[in-house]
Amino acid sequence: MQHSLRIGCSNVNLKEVRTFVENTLGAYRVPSDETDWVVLAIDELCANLIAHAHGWDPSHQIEVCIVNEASVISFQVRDPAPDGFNLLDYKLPEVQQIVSEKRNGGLGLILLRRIMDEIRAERHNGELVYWMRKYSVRGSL
Amino acid sequence: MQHSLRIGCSNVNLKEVRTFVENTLGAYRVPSDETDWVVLAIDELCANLIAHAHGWDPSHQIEVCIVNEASVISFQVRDPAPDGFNLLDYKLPEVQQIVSEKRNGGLGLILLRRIMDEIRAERHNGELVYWMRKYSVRGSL
Amino acid sequence: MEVSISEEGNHSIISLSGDLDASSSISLDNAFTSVLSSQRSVIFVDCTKLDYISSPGIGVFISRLGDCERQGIRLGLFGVSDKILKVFKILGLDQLIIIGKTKQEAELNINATQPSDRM
Amino acid sequence: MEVSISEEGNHSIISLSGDLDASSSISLDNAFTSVLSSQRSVIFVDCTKLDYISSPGIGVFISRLGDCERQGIRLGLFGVSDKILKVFKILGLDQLIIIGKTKQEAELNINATQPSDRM
Ligand SMILES: Nc1ncnc2c1ncn2[C@@H]1O[C@H](COP(=O)(O)OP(=O)(O)O)[C@@H](O)[C@H]1O
Ligand SMILES: Nc1ncnc2c1ncn2[C@@H]1O[C@H](COP(=O)(O)OP(=O)(O)O)[C@@H](O)[C@H]1O
Repeated sequence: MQHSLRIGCSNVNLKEVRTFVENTLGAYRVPSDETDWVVLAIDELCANLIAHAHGWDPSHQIEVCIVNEASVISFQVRDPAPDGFNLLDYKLPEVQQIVSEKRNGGLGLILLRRIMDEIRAERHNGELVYWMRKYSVRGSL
Repeated sequence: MQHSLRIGCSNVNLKEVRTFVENTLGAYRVPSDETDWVVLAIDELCANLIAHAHGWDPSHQIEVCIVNEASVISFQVRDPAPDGFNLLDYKLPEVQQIVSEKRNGGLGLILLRRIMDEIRAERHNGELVYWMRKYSVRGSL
Repeated sequence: MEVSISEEGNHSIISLSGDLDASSSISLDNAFTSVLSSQRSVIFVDCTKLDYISSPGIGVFISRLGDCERQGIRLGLFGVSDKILKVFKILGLDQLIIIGKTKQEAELNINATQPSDRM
Repeated sequence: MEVSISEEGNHSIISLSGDLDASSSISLDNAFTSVLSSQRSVIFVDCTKLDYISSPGIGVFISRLGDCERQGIRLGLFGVSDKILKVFKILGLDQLIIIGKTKQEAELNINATQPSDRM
């Protein structure tokens, strides 16, 4: 989903830009303190282009677009009865070490860390939750 | 939206885990090469817990959850008639420098960079597109 | 944005209402020209009704702080919302200008600080 | 996963079909025990029908490569899909074991490489 607004290059139109960004993010229920930052950043960029790239010429136009791109997917593996071990404290061996020892085993956690961008381990009421995210994994909306 | 699967701690159930992850991500139209990596990572983590935390005891259970959390929102400011200047090449001044000179101006691009996590500038058929993302800005699904 | 000026005893007050952005920062700058010429020893800026600030507004405060310092005039803001304060903060400028929740607090802060502290 | 073994002239072939994971890697390991005992000079692993590999399968290849080297037997994989090759690659192991698209290519690669190269 894409939302866009075109304005002429005049500072009086900055208010409309801010309202557009605020309303669009509001519709996606983005929290207002996050919205405030984005409103400011977009305002700064537009003000910059209006002044320095277009010399406040209102016959020139620029366009602001907000794209609701994709969904973020995260993964959990939950262990209701964990042992005391925390995978994230485990010091990974070197692949070359495993190869030179011709060892069968020890590559699993190396793969896990190479694949996932974020891995967290959290305990809730005795349950151990491994929470993971890989940034490139996105759903279509 | 959350999808979850419980399995007993036996290696024969790993196939079910992989199918679950593959089908769930398929439903979100995640490309298959991305899905392959996630399938592998989750398989490795489950195999690890099954063996090392639960000694292959099929009466113990673990749970795999996939959460479609939020939507990713990106921002563009499009300038159909740009000047030659590229904001991203511009060397930002220090705030302290501006303050000590009591200069009126020069903070706009500093703010932009401090607020946004990613900023790219791309030219398409003469149009200049500033593309931005702030990771904490997410829509509810 | 609306700007109004009031003068009272040893101080001037610039009251702002609405959005201080690239289109309105000139009004704030003009208000400073006016109150600086009246030569009172303190300038307060009442931000109670200020909804928004971007870099041109902050730029006016920075440059006018220079004028105030040269003329030995103290500058204080009050009624600054958290939303506006965090813009100063992200730039590391929340210590630059004396800020109080209320006019009384800004006044106390001004009196507690020597002009020379604020170079 | 299904595993079958065929012996032919100077070489043995282990053919894999399905998913090589923690539950099935033992079958591959057993197949190696069997073909190593037949003492032919080359072991091929036909991966044409292999759909999936995870670390226990790779672990078997690593440890069995050690046995092959000790006995002067050459090991080559063929029919490896891109999906499976990229798992070797992410571990930096795509150069570890001789891999060819076809059996002929694996054979050529094996002949081009001296056993001592692969320490
Ligand atoms: N949940 C766990 N509890 C206890 N030990 C663990 C656990 N997970 C991993 N380990 C230790 O970490 C090692 C590395 O795990 P991994 O990389 O998956 O390789 P592998 O299972 O093939 O040995 C294991 O061999 C084991 O000693
Ligand atoms: N699109 C542009 N074209 C030409 N020069 C630019 C452009 N954008 C920014 N600049 C230069 O970068 C400087 C910094 O911009 P900015 O941080 O927004 O501060 P300000 O506009 O207050 O000076 C400007 O003063 C200008 O010299």
